[in-house]
Amino acid sequence: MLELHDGALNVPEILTRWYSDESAYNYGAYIPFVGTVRDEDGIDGLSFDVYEPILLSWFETWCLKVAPLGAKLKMAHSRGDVLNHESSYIAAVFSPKRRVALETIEQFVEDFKASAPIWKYDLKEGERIYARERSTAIAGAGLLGENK
Amino acid sequence: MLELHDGALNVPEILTRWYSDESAYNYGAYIPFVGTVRDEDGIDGLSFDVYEPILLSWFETWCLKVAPLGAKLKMAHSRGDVLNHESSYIAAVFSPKRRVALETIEQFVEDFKASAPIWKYDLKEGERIYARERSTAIAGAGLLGENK
Amino acid sequence: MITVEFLGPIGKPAMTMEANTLHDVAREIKKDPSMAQWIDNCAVAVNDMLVGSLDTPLSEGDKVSLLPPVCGG
Amino acid sequence: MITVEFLGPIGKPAMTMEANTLHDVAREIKKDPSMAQWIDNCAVAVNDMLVGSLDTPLSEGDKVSLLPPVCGG
Repeated sequence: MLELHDGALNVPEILTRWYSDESAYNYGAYIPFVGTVRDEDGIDGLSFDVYEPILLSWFETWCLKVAPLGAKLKMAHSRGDVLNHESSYIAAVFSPKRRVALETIEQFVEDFKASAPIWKYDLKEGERIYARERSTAIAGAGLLGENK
Repeated sequence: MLELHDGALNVPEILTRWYSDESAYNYGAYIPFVGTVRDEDGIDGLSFDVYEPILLSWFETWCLKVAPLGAKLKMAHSRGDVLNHESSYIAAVFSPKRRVALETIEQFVEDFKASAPIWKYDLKEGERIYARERSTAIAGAGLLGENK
Repeated sequence: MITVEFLGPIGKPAMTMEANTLHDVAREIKKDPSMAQWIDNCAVAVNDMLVGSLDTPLSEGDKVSLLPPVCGG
Repeated sequence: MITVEFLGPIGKPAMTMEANTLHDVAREIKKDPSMAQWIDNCAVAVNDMLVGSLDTPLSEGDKVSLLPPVCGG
């Protein structure tokens, strides 16, 4: 399940709801990863653009990839502004076994950072500034420049 | 912080309290690992013995190990009986950065399984049976047999 | 006619054009000097599927999306 | 006199004995046939610190703990 929220995530509500929703399915391990906006470089917060169609297909590909391991993924992300010390991202894995859960959460979060079609902006002195130097080109990018 | 609870853990309460307690400390990543009792092999649940003095010193050693990385650890574990689909274990890491958090939670949970002085019993047909074949000898064990 | 949309921070309004392959799209986009900073780092999707070749054929009504470098989380 | 305690599933009551090192403890414990299954897989702590050698000296009032194979979580 993938959910997008306007503004900051309600972390207790989401962690509790996911735990409760899966409580009858005999998973032995539940690992949520919660990402929170850090107060650094003088920002007031972050802001996010999300391109939902490709995010959804990326997420569904991941769900299919881990299903044979018996694992299930969930993800929540913010759209728009999220202030310092608020949370913008939760990814979670449920799995029968601990090793699968630990390996899956790591790989999923890393691929999320490299591939998910989400753009981050610093909120600073009333401006919304693209976090260009912290961003990663998606694998295969640069296509349009190939036939220079 | 290490907390021991009699019986099953109240997962929503613990996850929410820890998140809230650390919300002002500018951590960017929070990863709890939640362990839940699986209904398998005909058990009704699990039961745990905990030897607190050595568990505490093991935990404090870990806290000192990750402090230079800016990371903080928390752990909760059950004593006594925990029924199927209830949770007996939560470990969590807070860290400024995602890589440290992902690596720390994996290493901490694996060392916990190998080293923490906790003994597990299956609850089955009214009996409490030591889970011998799933248990791991602590590193350095066997000392007493050396001078046969 | 196909539509080209520019996602996230590119901040350029969608445009329509005639194009048989992504070669035609690349040629057209390079006419805009403000796009120079994005040409070499954008991924490209056709109808919301990422593609890997400029030879990708396009049909009437297709949607081409340019995805600049990402940073979720 | 020192005290030896048997943790978790060993299920043997604590005992007291005279001992100058863990060699003495090992010798004493091996007299109990029910301990045979634990001798080779138990870790040993003195005053709640895990130790690595039977030469570890013991003093009056020390507590020796035997820790059988663990399985938390």
